[in-house]
This record gives sequence, structure tokens and C-alpha cells, in this order.
Amino acid sequence: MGENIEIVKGASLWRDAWRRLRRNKLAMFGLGVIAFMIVAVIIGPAIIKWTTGYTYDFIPTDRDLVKAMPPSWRHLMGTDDAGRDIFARVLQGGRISLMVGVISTTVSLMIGVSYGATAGYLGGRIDNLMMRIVDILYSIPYILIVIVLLSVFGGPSTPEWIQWLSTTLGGAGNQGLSQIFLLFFALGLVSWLTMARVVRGQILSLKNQEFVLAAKATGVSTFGIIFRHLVPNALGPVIVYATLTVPSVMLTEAFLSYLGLGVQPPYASWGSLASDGVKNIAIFPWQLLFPGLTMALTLFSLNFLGDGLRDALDPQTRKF
Amino acid sequence: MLSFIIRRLLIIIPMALLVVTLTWALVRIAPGNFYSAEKKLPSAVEANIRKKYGLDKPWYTQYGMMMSNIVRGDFGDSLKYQGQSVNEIIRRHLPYSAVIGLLGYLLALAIGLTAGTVAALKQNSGFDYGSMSLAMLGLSVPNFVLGPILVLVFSFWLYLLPPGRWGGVSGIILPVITLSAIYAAYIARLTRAGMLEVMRSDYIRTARAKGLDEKTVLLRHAIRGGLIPVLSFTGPALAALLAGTVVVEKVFAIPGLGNIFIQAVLNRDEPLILGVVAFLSILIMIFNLIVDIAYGFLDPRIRYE
Amino acid sequence: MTSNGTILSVDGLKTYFHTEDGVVKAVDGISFELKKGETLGIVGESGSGKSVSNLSIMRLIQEPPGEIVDGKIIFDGIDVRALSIDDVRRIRGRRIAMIFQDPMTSLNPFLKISKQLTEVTVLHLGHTKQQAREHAIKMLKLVGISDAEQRIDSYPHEFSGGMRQRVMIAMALSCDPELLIADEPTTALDVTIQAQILELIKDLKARMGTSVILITHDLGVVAGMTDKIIVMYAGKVFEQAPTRELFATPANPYTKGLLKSVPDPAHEQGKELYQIPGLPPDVAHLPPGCPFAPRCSRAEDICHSEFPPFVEINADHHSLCHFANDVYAESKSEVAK
Amino acid sequence: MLIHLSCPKCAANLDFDDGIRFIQCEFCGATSVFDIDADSPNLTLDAPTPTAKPHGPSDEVLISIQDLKVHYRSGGGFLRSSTVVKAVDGVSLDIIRGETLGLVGESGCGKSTLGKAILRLTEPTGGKVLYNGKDLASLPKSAMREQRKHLQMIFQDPYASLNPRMTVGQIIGEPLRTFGLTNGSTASRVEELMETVGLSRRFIKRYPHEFSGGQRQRIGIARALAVDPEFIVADEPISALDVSIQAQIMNLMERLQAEKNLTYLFISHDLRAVRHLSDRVAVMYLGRIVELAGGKEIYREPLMPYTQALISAVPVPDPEIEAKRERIILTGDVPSPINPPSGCHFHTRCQFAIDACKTQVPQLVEIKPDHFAACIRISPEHPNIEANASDGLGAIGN
Amino acid sequence: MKDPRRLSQFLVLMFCIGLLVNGCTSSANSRYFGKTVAPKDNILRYVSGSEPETLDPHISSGQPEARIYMAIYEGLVEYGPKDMQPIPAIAKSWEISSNVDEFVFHLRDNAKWSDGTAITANDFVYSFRRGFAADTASSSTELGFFIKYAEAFNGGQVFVKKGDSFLLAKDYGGEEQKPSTGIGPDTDFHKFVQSPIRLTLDGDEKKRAKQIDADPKLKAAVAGAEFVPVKAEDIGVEAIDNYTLRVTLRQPAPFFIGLLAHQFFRLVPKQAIDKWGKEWTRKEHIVTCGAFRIKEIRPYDALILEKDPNYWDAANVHLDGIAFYPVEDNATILNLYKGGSVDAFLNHTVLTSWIEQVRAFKDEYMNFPENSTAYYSMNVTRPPFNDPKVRKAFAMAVDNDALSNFRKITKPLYDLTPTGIFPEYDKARAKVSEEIRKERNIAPDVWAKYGKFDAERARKTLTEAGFPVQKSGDGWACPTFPTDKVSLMFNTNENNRSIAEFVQAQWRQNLGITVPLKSQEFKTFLKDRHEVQYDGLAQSLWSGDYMDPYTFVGLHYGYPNNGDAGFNDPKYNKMLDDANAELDPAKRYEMLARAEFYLMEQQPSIPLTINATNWMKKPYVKGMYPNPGTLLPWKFVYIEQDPAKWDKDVENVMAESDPQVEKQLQELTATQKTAK
Repeated sequence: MGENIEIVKGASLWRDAWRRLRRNKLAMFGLGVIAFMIVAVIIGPAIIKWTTGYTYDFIPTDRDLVKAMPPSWRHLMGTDDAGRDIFARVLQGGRISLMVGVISTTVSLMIGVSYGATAGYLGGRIDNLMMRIVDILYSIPYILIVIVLLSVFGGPSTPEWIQWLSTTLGGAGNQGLSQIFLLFFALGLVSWLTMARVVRGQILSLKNQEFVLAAKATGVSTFGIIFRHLVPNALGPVIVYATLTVPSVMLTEAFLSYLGLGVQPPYASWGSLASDGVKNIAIFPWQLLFPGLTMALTLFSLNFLGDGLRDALDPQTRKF
Repeated sequence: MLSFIIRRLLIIIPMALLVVTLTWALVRIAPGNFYSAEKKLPSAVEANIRKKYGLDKPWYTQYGMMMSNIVRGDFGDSLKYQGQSVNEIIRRHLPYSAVIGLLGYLLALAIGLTAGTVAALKQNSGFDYGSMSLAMLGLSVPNFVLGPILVLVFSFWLYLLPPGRWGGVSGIILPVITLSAIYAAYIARLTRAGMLEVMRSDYIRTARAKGLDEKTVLLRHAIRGGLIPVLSFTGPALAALLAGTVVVEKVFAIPGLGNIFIQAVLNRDEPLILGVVAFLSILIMIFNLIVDIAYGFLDPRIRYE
Repeated sequence: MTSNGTILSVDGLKTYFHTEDGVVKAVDGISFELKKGETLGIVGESGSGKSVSNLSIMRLIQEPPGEIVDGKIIFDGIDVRALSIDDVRRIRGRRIAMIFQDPMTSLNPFLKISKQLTEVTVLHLGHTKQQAREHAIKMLKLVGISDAEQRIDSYPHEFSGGMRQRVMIAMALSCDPELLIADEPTTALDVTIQAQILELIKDLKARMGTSVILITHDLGVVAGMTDKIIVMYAGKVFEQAPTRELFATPANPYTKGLLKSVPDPAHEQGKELYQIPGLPPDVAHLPPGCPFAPRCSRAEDICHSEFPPFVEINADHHSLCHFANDVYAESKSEVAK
Repeated sequence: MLIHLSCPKCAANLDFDDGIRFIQCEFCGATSVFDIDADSPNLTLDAPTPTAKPHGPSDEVLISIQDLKVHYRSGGGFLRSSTVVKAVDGVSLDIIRGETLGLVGESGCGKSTLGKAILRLTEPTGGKVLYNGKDLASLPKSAMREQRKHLQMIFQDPYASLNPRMTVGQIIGEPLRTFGLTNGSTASRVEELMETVGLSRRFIKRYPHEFSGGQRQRIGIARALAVDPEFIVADEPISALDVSIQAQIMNLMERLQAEKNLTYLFISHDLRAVRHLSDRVAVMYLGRIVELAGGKEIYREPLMPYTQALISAVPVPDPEIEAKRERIILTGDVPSPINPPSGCHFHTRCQFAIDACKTQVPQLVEIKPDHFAACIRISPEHPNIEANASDGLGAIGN
Repeated sequence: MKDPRRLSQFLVLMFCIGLLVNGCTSSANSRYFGKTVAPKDNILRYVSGSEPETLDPHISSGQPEARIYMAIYEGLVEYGPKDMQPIPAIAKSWEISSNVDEFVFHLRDNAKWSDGTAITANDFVYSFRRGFAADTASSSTELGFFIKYAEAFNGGQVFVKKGDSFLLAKDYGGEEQKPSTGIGPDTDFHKFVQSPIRLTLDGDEKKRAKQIDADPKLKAAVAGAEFVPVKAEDIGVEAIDNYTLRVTLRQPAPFFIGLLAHQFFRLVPKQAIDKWGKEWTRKEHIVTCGAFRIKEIRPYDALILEKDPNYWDAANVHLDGIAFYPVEDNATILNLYKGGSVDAFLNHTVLTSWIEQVRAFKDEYMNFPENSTAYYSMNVTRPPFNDPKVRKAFAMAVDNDALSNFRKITKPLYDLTPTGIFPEYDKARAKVSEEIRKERNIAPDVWAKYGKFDAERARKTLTEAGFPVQKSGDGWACPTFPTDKVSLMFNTNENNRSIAEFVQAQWRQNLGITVPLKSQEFKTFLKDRHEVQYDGLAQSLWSGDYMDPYTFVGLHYGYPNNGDAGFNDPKYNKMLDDANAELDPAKRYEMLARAEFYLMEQQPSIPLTINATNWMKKPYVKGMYPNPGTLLPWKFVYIEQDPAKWDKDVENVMAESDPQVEKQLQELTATQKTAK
């Protein structure tokens, strides 16, 4: 109904959104699952190692154990073909998958937001040019970009800072991780395009709002207007879009792993575990079932959370 | 309108050439050659191959020759598949991808639009929750998992459909379903959101105030506005579908363009990569143009001069 | 038609909205009667419930979150609340028509004017396409759209705001309704256009004998248009009186304040305006007692603690105030001065 | 939260929202100040409300607008011809220090654009805006930014003009930080400003959506005041507010003008409000000023047929008057500024138009002392157009 | 289904029910793997792997193509169905010169192209010359470099003519050719080709100038000399008459006949190539000479062949046609097979995880040793693997037996050359090994473990190399080892990955070293490995080109070589040169075995596994054998409609004799036997 009923409450917009989000059971379920997953992948591997002695890359020395075994008390999710504990691998894979999701999305956020906001705010020819560049990049096959990125930076000449990042985050001696980080960046680099479009669209609808004019009138610089006034206001839809980017990035990673451009063994990701497991779907179904379910549940939850966030952040729903 | 279309068509060409140029540069930067294989070639043999395919010339000469051929619409021959021109390969394999892609998208539209509309109308009902949960699931299950599951169920448990390969109606059912799942889910959600948005608008209230029944309100007044988000999704989605979804083609052994393209990238088959990229970028731009024109038909407020 | 010519009688209508912040009593017990051919003005600030009460009459409240909790809506002897939704639809557009505030959004941007105009008569009057079209052209001419034959196939966006509102009026009047509800029909328009539209409504009403409910926040608009006025505040009717009496001798402090706070041409520039202090209330969290008490200059303790009675000043004049008679007397004396 | 206190002058009971710092007693009319910091808050009498302006219009021209033009190019691009929208089409106007210049007109007439163009929030495409001897229209961007200290704006939509992601403190403090105007703490200055516009300083950490329209407009005013400007463009500052709040804001604006010797350009389509606030009123039609006169004068004796129609169209909240008076109802809508009528833009709707009106662009001429009008049928000798028309000069159309 | 948890529970339940149902149905029909019905149309449906690059046998060097070429093209000889030893094809018999450097082939007079024209010796001359031509740019041309002047022609080199005579290679550091025992009639060409090897120099002037400048003797000699390009006519291939072909080599090559069955040496149709140029392989232009001809080409979908009535041995071709399906995804291939859409598929296809399951279908699953090995090359040019001790330690720390057990089908590889493929060579190796044991005076039981898995010794060796291995908890640690300087690089492929993961675990458990794994996209990987631009170790795979151990032993011969370890040892090169000059096969094998032993002491690579054929065929497909290259001569294959005669227990298929195949083989080989 066209009339606004004033609600005067002592809460910021974010707290307000959070309050609404809390009432959305599905979104809270999603948030709960994701929080649980994050905790699980952080402390889970240590617990497994402590209780059963297995790690994600432990291949039994006993030849008879080097085979796929169905779920049991010892291996809650069974083992893979090399006798490795799938539970441990799923937890380890979760680290990679969630990191892929978060880091790549962050990279794509950073690029996409700055680019889209700049294009949208400046408008006119610059906007046109910038968006044509996006169109062009959109047409370039991302696998090619990933291959080039991985081969140019992934060789012995990996830049110092990537090595630093990988050793910091993955522990010393985990050279294999540096490629994972490269992969994260590569994925982010190829997925910012849509983000830029989303942000630009938001900025276009925001930039004619009076508060932007007001900022201009009080002498705020263009940079200040874009990043202090416009971007924070576009964040709602952007965050929602970001939660939806996470699943798509995770699926892309799975596909790249499938092509050999993804995570480095013996590390696994949910996507790579699922694509391994799917080959054995008819004989060792647990190899697909558990990673697949974990992944689906997480994506499911992310989608719910994204939807819930959209509802919570969308002023439309304030109307009744 | 016509001048708008012509303008947009004209801009496609320089854009596609830019895309080709960048792709070419990437292919050149990427390590390896189309001829590199497990066994190393003696340098004289390698030199023969490089000479035969003009790789011994300076890069700018090669680039110039390539561009002048491409401008004439000739992408040359595939390096990997000897004696086959790129144009021919695209022409031959596009139909597979097109059939599966279009059918998949039509199926997705049918399911997605129906489910999305019904869910919007019966907001917060059991159907709404059920179909949206299913849609979420559709978005959460990667198609490299869904495909094999379908094969397992329909080919090996029920013995209803063949597990793969092109041929006959029965052969394309599973790939089409696999392909459409994620799109159906997406469309259902877009439609529901779009419909809910439209149903809140003032003119729907007007229509109701006129005494129209809900069906008329929906089909006459709401549907067009509700379709706009689906339409804007359709352009890129169709282009991506036609490009072939590699995974589905791989899982079901279908000779579509997507798989060929991935192979071309992995094979460093430069003419084929460039040909497909140029073709696809033109396709994407044309689809976007068609979508823009369709906007004009759907929404009379949009006029292109 | 009932004997006394009452077309609409609303009695104790309550429409609540169930929101996250609790129950919003958007309309909390309003009653009025509208006689055939009469024009009723409903005046109130945003959030006072004036629109919701009329949407409730049309049963156009979204349920959930809205709900008509209580009250009677008798339209021409029919209990609207008791009707099935299909029967309500037969009344909508046919016997009760509505015009909305924003002509920019209230017309379907995707459909031609012709379609939007003809579908009403095809539906309610059983017109054939040709008949409906001719009727539509006639209606467009009636509302003052020149070359209606050509313009009928335009889309809404090809019309200016004033023209669109004319189209809305043509649409509303297509089936010759007995009651026209105009919900802020001129708020989105310029003064010159507002004058045109108000003139048009007046003119059509005179010609067709339609009863009109005119909803507005602008006391000026209702002054020349209506026979009687309801002043709403926080979902309640604060004052109800024949137009002239209300303007001349308001019996409610809120009405008085409203009247005083509008700069009038006679008022000297540079002199401070009268202002109602404070803010409109949050309908979801009303204080006990009179909802206007916090802003009211003459509020006493009872106003804060006790809900005021609906005082009858005379047969046609009621006011929701503990001191209605006092205020009325004050107003009278001011007039006398 | 509501506060109950009694008026320090007449001891009447006053209840008010704690967001308001200034409160006017309903009975004696005295304005009181709410002492927030005191342990037991009470009301103290504010300085007596000025009934007349201490700083009336002087003769000093603060801003001189000369032949200002804002022409948009809409559309255009590759292989595409563009259309020109003449939003502001050659406006010349002097704004005198200390006055309120009212600017009225229908939507789309360019009044907002003019206001923004003066402040370079829309780039003018021609003409000059002289302020302190500088032409604002041609200043480099950085120099213009410096000038914004003196020139501020209040916006129409209190919901849209405040950044929903910033607290009140940030919003009001931003201009201070931008110009480095705080030599102490920004917060204290912000709190001071909030009190000036009648907001409790305790709201400093709240977000705009927690306020009502009127309170937000107070925030907007505080933001404009932050840099101590000389000149404020108020672009429809009350049109989005509820009736009962409009008066509050108008009173506030008047009080501030008196206190700080401000100069306003008050843009509105609400003739009643313009009339109330303005010393002089300019009437705009399709990008041009068509009439300019003192506030009283223009209402009493509008010269232009358009102004007459405009004033006549305003409904009067008095059924007696409404019943009696004859209105001038204009036909048709305001023509599109994309393709405005030739000659006098108003000739299509003017009942007095003659053929020459279609071709001749009327100039703004001083018809009476300090009363300007742009119509070829009006001259100092024959100021009354109705009389002119009945003289047999003949109207066309309408 | 408001609650997603309930939905997922529901899905799990459905899944489990499905598995149960599936379990029941599959156990009910467990004799065969999936649908098993012999096709009535007598057309074999075979999955051939990736899409064939081209139908031009000179261009493509791949295995998927090779299998197709074997159906449509024929050469002088063909691979035997079981052992891949050469059997007569268009050549019905051949003679070999005593020092194995010249061959005379007697061709059949009834061999015809698919267009009906007769096949003559000139067709072979044409084919060989085309194969070596620079503008053909064949990538397998190296195989034919044994033929005299083939390499020089291919490389665009020139003879140096001074006056009337040519400079000879032996005068300028080239090897001296042993006096040839030429066979067949002595023609002019034969005189030329039997004359001492001429000196050849680079065709490119600049490179040649460098070459000449480097050798003062040469510089003096070339003054005033004329450079004559090596022409196609100079290659050692001669049509003595229409049905007699003579091939002359530059050096003895005992395995040369076996090499001739390779696709590179198969006939290409001059008539079609001259007419259509590069488009000759199109369906409407192509002319073939094999048992089958092209019926339909549907790239990426199917290549359909039909029996060619013009084929000289058409009477003995049993299938009416073959459909080759290019499918790459292993799971998909198995699905197609299980679904009954294909009758057999290429090797290396059954996923490791499926093997336990599939092995149960004894009538269908083909697991036999393959002429192919997997090993890790170590970059001997970079530390720490430039130290042979480190290499040895890493090699000894890998339990090949356990790896094979894990891989389920492969056999452990201990050296360069796989065991079980070349029985005679295996004997020679055993003999040499015993000799060395005696030379070194080591006890037999100790010797048996030499070079095999020995974690204890591996740790000791590594410690000796300067990287002490210490006990650490339950396991071991080697803190000083620079794990950041090494990685194990491999190209992405499920098998490579699981091997790498397994071996990585072995090193971690036995040496306390975690070598990072680096999976790379194929072409990127190849570049790094071929250029020896990797840190540490790189996955390698080698499939023998021909049935002689030299195809493996020669991996690290010369430089650059196919070993990709950066290894180059003159002593080793000399040992191989000497061995190949040896005419007595047994003696030659022993010399090769000594060279191999010498090389493995240097340990440029870690032997891992002997690969296995690992494929399936339906029991009704007969005459199809798991030979070491899975290169199947199609004319032996037939479809048996009578289930009673279907293959049973294919484990014995190599030992058992199929009368029909046996008879066919005997008839074929008879011509050669009688010629001898």
C-alpha cells in the first residue's frame, strides 16, 4: 500500500536487516549450516586425526586397506580407492571449496565493484567503453585465461607474494597450495564481469538519488561519492549476488579440477571429490553421496542465505 | 528501430575482432603447441611442422595474415583435424549443441515459468516451498553429478533410455533434462521474483479494482512485466547453451561444439579456438541484440532509435 | 436503493496489518455514511489510514499481511464483507470504481490504452470488441482527450501525467459506477493540472450523479469539492462534519491545527506560521489515550490516559476529543470575532 | 519518547517528542528551548521570535545570474542524432543578499535545474553566475568545490537526500571534514548544528531511516548549514512532507534566515508556501522566467496570464471562497521542453495569444517598479492584459 | 516439503532404495556386464578413444587413429593379432640382407585400392617419399630415419658435391658404414644407395655456415664445392619392378620389419592425393587399401566402415563393417558398454575403482601386460636430483609391488624395459644380471633385492647424500631436504593423479619427505617436461613404437632424448651404438641388457609400473586379442552369434587357440615361410 508507516527504532540498517534475516527460518538454517561447515572444516581434520589417526592424504601402508571401503565406524563416510578416509577428505575439501568461494568472490567483488561503480557513476562514453570491454572479456573463454594465468604465474617464477600467501595460509612446504591460490585469483578474475554489471546497474539507479547530489553539493570529490556514498548503498544487492557467486565459483572450480586446472592433489575440493565419486556412482555410491551431499547442502544453504539476505536488505519488503 | 539494429550489428564486427585478437594473444602466451605430444619431436621435424603452418614467420606477419583471412570470414583449417576447415567444423557441430541447448532451454522455460508463476501466485504455500526447494536443489547439484545419476536411474535401473551417444529421440532426453535442470531452477526463481514484484505494483491493483479475476490479472496484466527478468537472463543463457555445455556433452558423448571447443583449447588448435570464439562472441552479441529487440516488443516504453 | 438514498454505509471498520513490528491498526473503527450523489472527503496525513479504509471497501487489502478484522461495509444494501470474492469482483469496476494517486504507475505500461479501457466494459457490460472500443472513445472524449480515435491506441507512457489521470477517470467511469473512490487523484499533478482534474471530476459527478469519496491530505482540495468531510488521524476518525461547518467551526484540535498551519493568502508574509509540534504517531505503537495527545496543545492528563469519546456536536458533526464541545465553542467564538 | 513539560511563559502543559529541541507553546506562542544536558530537563525561553526580519532585503546583489542556459543533449552517439532539451533557456536574475527569492512553476519548467545550475550541480551550457565577482559557471572544478562552502542546497525528498548508510553525525559532519572546517572535534560542531535545527544531540549515531520526514529534512538543513553558507538553494524542501510538518520546516527556515542572515532561493510548486516565505517571486515557464515581482505584489496583481492561472488554480481551504470564486482553468499540459512551442512558450495555452506570440520571443520587461513580465502584449503603458485583449487586439485559438 | 532437511533426508532415502533395487537386479543377471546381445547386422561397434585427428596416416601419430588406420590402410606387413609380430600383408614375403640393412619385399599382384586400381611397388615408393617430405610435416617420420638419407631429405639437407664426387660422412666424423651385403638385382639406384654414406649439411645457409666454420677440415673441403639438395629420389626406397620393393637402411636395424606395420609406413593413395590435395581424406575423395573402406564420417560421433570387396583378402574378412565411436570419458564408455551400445572399447579405460567389479566378468575383461611403461623422470640437471644417490634413495623408497597392487592391473616395473613383452630379452637380462652378480660377488639373496624397494637402504642412501633421515614419532623426517625446491609434476589424468598421490604417500612414510604434487594441463606439462624445465620429478609414460626392447632402452640415448630427465651419458650412448651394430640377436640383447643395467645404476628415472591393456569386449566378439599395443588387425575379428561358442574366461584367450584365427594366420604366414 502506497503509504509508508514510519518505524522509528534504534537500529542501523544492517541491524535491521539482521533482525529480519533472523525471522527467516530458511535463511537462518542456511546460515547455521554454513557456520557449522566453516567450524567443521577448521577443526574437523584435527579431530579426525586425533580420534582415528587419519588425514586427508593418509594412504594405509597395509596393502589390504588400500581400497574403497563402505562407511563404518572407523570411516564414517567410507574410503576412496586409495583407502583414504572420505570424511577427512570432505573436511579438507571443504577448506578448499569454501576458500575458493570466499577468496574468488572477494576478488571478483573488489574488481567488479570498483569497475562497475566507476563505469556507472561516470556514465556516458566512459561507461560505454568500459562496458564494451566487459562484453569483450565476456566472450573470451575463461579456460584460456586460467591456463595462461596458471602457466605464467604458476611456474617456477611464481610471484613472491603468492608464495608468501600460500605458505602463510597453508603452512610451509605446501607448494601445491600456491597453485590453488592462483586458481582462486584466476577464478575471481574471470567472474568479476557479471559482478561489474550488477554493480553498474545498481549505481545507475542510485546515482540520480538526491543524496548523491547532496554530497556533490557539499563538495565531496568524485572518488568520495563513488566509494563513500554509492558503493555502500549498492552493497545489499551486491552481497546477495556475491552469495550466489560463491556456488557458481565452486562449480567452476570443480570443472577446472576436472580439466586438471584446479586444485592440486592430494588436496581435494568438494567439486573434485564429487566428480571423482560420480565415476563410481554405481559401485561405491558413498564416494559421491557424502561429498555430493555436503556440497549440495552447502550450496543449498548459500542459496537460502542469499535469498534471505535479498529479502532482508530489499526495502521493498518493508512495505506490506 | 532499423537504424538501431544496423548500428548494433555494425558494432559487432569490431568487437568480435577485438575478442579474436585478445584470444589469439592468450593462445600464443599459453605454453605448448598443437603438435606437442608425449613424444618429443626432433628439431628438424618440428621445424618442418612450423614451416608448413606458417609458424616460422614473425608474429606480426602471422597476426596480419590471420586477421585478413578472418575479416574475409575464413578461419582457415583446423590444425588438429587436418583438412577440415574451422567453418565446416562449427557448421557441423553447432546443430548438436543447438538442438540440445534449445530443447533444454525450452524445457527449462516450460518448467521454470510454470513453477515460478504458480509459486508466485500461491506464495508461501506448500507448492511454493516445494518447488523453490527443488529449484534450489537444481542450482546446488552440479550437472556432472546429475547426468550420471540420471543415467544410473534411467539406463541401468529402469532400462528406459540409452546412457549416451547421439541418436533418436530417446538419446536426447537425458542430456536435455540434465542441461535444463539448472536453467529451469534459475528461471523458476526469476519468474517467481519477477511475478511477486509485478503483483505488488500499482497497475495490478488497478486491474483488480476493475473487477478482473486473478487469472486475467495474471495473464493479461502481470505476465509481461514478470517476464522481463527472464528475458534478460535468456540472452546470455541461450548463447551459453548453444556454445554447448561441455560437461553434458562429455557425459553423454554428444558431438557438440562445447566439447570441441574445450578440446581445441587443450589442443592449442588456434584456428579452431579463434573460429569458435569469434562465432560465439558474435552469437552472444546477436542474442543480446535480439533480447534488446524483444524488450522493445515486451515493453512499449522502450524505443530504439 | 435503500429508502434514505444511502449508497454506502461503513460501520466500525477495522483493518489491521500483521507486520514484524506487531499489529498495525491502520484503520481502527471508522464509520460513515454516504448518500447517493454525495461527495465525501477523507482528509488525513500519510499513515492515517485513509487509503486503507477505501481499499477495504473494495476488499483490495492483501491478505496476509492485511486483514479486515471487524466492521460492516454495506454497499447499496449488500454486505460487501459477506460476499464471495467473485461477487466482489462483479461490484468492482462495475458499481464501485477507483482512481489512484499516481497515474504514472497505476496504468499498465505494457498494454495499450484501448485494451485497458475496453476490458472493463467487455467484462461488466458484455460489450463486443467493437462496442467496447466505441464506448472507450466516447469516454475518452468525455474526459477531454481530443482526437481520442487516434490516441486510444497509444500506450500510457505516450501520455502526460494529466492525460493519464484523465484516462484513469475514463476507465473508472466506463461502467457508469454508482460510487467513485478517488484516492489522492491530484497529489502527483501540478496545480494547473490539479485544477483541471478537480474541475473534471466535479463536472462528471454533476452529469452522472455518481457518489464520490475523495481522499486527500490537502484541505484545500476538499474545500470546494465535498459535501462532508472525515478527518482521520492514526487510523481513527477524528472529526466528521459537513464541509462548511468543519472549516468554519472545527471541533477538534487536530483539525484546527491543520487548518491553521496552511499558509493562506491573507496571511502576511514574514509572520511565523502556526505549527503542530511533534511527529505523526507510529501506528504500530500507539500510546494509550488520545493518539494526538502528545502533539496537542490543550491536552490534559485525561488525554494521555483515556481514549477520547466520539462526541456528537450535532447530528452531522462529530469529534473525537475529550474537549470537543469546548473546542467547538472556541471555534464559534473565533468565527464570531 | 515523549516529554511532558510546561511552558516557561504561560505554564501550559507541553508534550513533545524528544527529537525536537525547539518547541513553540500553543497558547502563548513563545518558543522554548529544551535543555537536554540538564539533569532534570526543562524548557527555557528562547529569544523572542522575530516577527519581522532584522535583515530585510538590502540592495546588495549576492548572486547575479546572466543569461544562464542548461541544454541537455539527450540520446546521441554512434550514427545517432541527438535531441536538445532546453531545460533552462536564458535566465537572468539577481538575488539580493538576505532575501528569499521564490521560484515557482509547474513540473518540468526547469526551476530545479536552474537551482542546480547555479550551484553547478548541473553543468550550465551557457551564461554566467556571478558570485563575489567570480563566474561560478566557468570556475574550474576544484575552485568550484571551494566555493561550495558559501553555497549550499536543501533537497526535495528527505527520504532520498540522506545517504541511508551514514549516521546523522556522518552526514552532517561530511561537509565539515571535506572542507577541513573543524578545528576541534567534528562531533561537537555536529551536535551544535543538530540543536540549531531542533534535533536532539543524542541522535547523532542514528541512521536516517529511523527518522520521520520532518526530522530528516532538519538533518538536511543542518548539513547545509554546516559550512556556514551565505546562500542556500532550497529545492522543494517541503513538498514531500505532511501538511502538519510543512509549517514546522518553514518556520525553521525563517528562523535560521533571521539568525544567520541567509539568502534563499526557495523553489516550490506550492504557491502558498512561496508566497509565505518569499520577498520576491519569480515565475518560470518552460525554461524562462516569465514574471518577477515582490511577493505581495505578484499575488495581488499578477500580470502574466500564466501567473494568473497558476494563482487561480491553488485551492483555498475555505469552502465559502471556493464556492464563489471563478477559476482560470488552463487547457492542456505543459509542453515538452524537448520541442517547446516557438515564440512565447505559453502561447499554446494562453487565451490572449495572438499570432505574433508564435514568432516573437518576449523579453522580461519592467512593467511596474520592481515588477517584471515577459509578454509582448503587456507594456508599462498597458499593464493589464485583459484590458488589452478587450481592446480588440484579438486572441487566437482557445 | 517446507523443511529442506526433510527434503535431503528424502533424497538420501530414495538414493539408498535405488541402490538396493539396483543390487538386486544386477545380481540377477551377473554373468555378463550389462546388456549382452550379439549385433545381428555383423557390424562391430568399438570405442576408439578421442576423435581421430585425420585419416591421413602420415600426419597423425596417435593410437586412436592407429586402430582406425589398421582397418582402412595396409602396409607391407601387419601386426600379428596376438603377439604383434609382423605378418605378411601387401608384401607376401620378404628377404633380409645378412647385416640386416637391406630388405626386398615381394608384393601380391592382386592387391587393389578401394577404387579398384592395382597396388604396385611404386605406390610404396610414393608413400615413403611423401612421408619423409618436409611439407608433409609428419610427426612420426622419425621412425623411418633408419632408411638411408630419409633424415637428410626430411631435414632439407644438402650433399656436398666437389667436382664429380661427393664428400663422404665418414671423412668428417660420421660413422662408417659396414660393408653392405646388398640383395636383389643391382640397379643404378642400388649402386648409389649402396655407396658409402655421403656427407650431408644443413640446407639453411646460415646454419650451414656455422656448421662449416666449426670444422676447419670441412671448411677447407667445401671451398668451391656445390651444395646439392637431398631429393626424395635419394631415399633408400626402390621399386625394382611393379611387385618388388627394396628398402635400404643407413644402419643395421633388426627390428625394422616390425616397425613397418606402423601407420607411418602404410600406403597412401597417390591418385587421390594428387587430385584433391589436403582434402583427399574427405569421405567423397578418400581411397583406401585396407580390409574396410569408409562408409560414413560423422566427426565426434561415429566413423562407419564397411567391408571392402576390392580388398585382396576380402574372403577372409568376417565383419561386414566396423563403427568406431570417439568417446573420451571413461565412465561414459563403460556406461555405453554396459548399456549394450558398444561391443568393445579401447585400452586404459576401465577405471581403477571399477576393476574389482569388472574383473568378475571373466568372459569380458582384458587385463594383459602392455608394451608401455610408467615412470618418473628426475631432472638430473638441477639439485637435489643431480645427485645419483638422491635419485637412488627416492627410487628405492617406492614400493612398486604395493603400487601395482593398488593400481590393481599393472605390474611392477623395475627397469626401463617392461618384463613379459620381449621373452628373449627377459632371458638376456637374467643372464646379464647373473653375470654382474658374479662380477661383483654378491650373494644371490641380496642380489635379488638389488634395485628393488628397500626403505631402510633408501633412508641410508639419502642420509649419505647429505639429507639425514631421522625417526620422528611413528614415522620419519628429513628436515634438511629442500621440499620447496622439488615437486612431482604430472599431467592431469585420474590415473596419473592416483599414482602420484600413492607415491607421495610412500615417500612421506618411508623418507619423511612430502613432495608437493603439481598437476598440469597436458600441453603446459609437455612443454615443461620436454624442455626439462621442472623441479624434481615428472611423470612419464612410454609406449613402445615397435616390438623391440630398444624402443625402451633407447629412451635416454643421445641428447635431447625422450627420457626428459636431462640425462646424457656418452658411455651409455656408445654401449647402445655397439649393441645395435651387433648382428647376432641374442648377443645384441645381452649388450642392450648391460646398457640398461648401467643406466639404471645412474637412475635417471624411477620405474613404476608396466601398464596393462585393461579393456573389455563382449564375449561374442572373437578374434580380438589383448596384444601388447591393443593394435588389432580387424580382419581376424568376427562376431559369434552362437552363445555356446562365445569366449569364456578370457584370461586364457592368448593361450587358447581359435581354429578360425589360427587357420587364417597360417594361410597368411605361409607365403613368407615358404619364401624363407
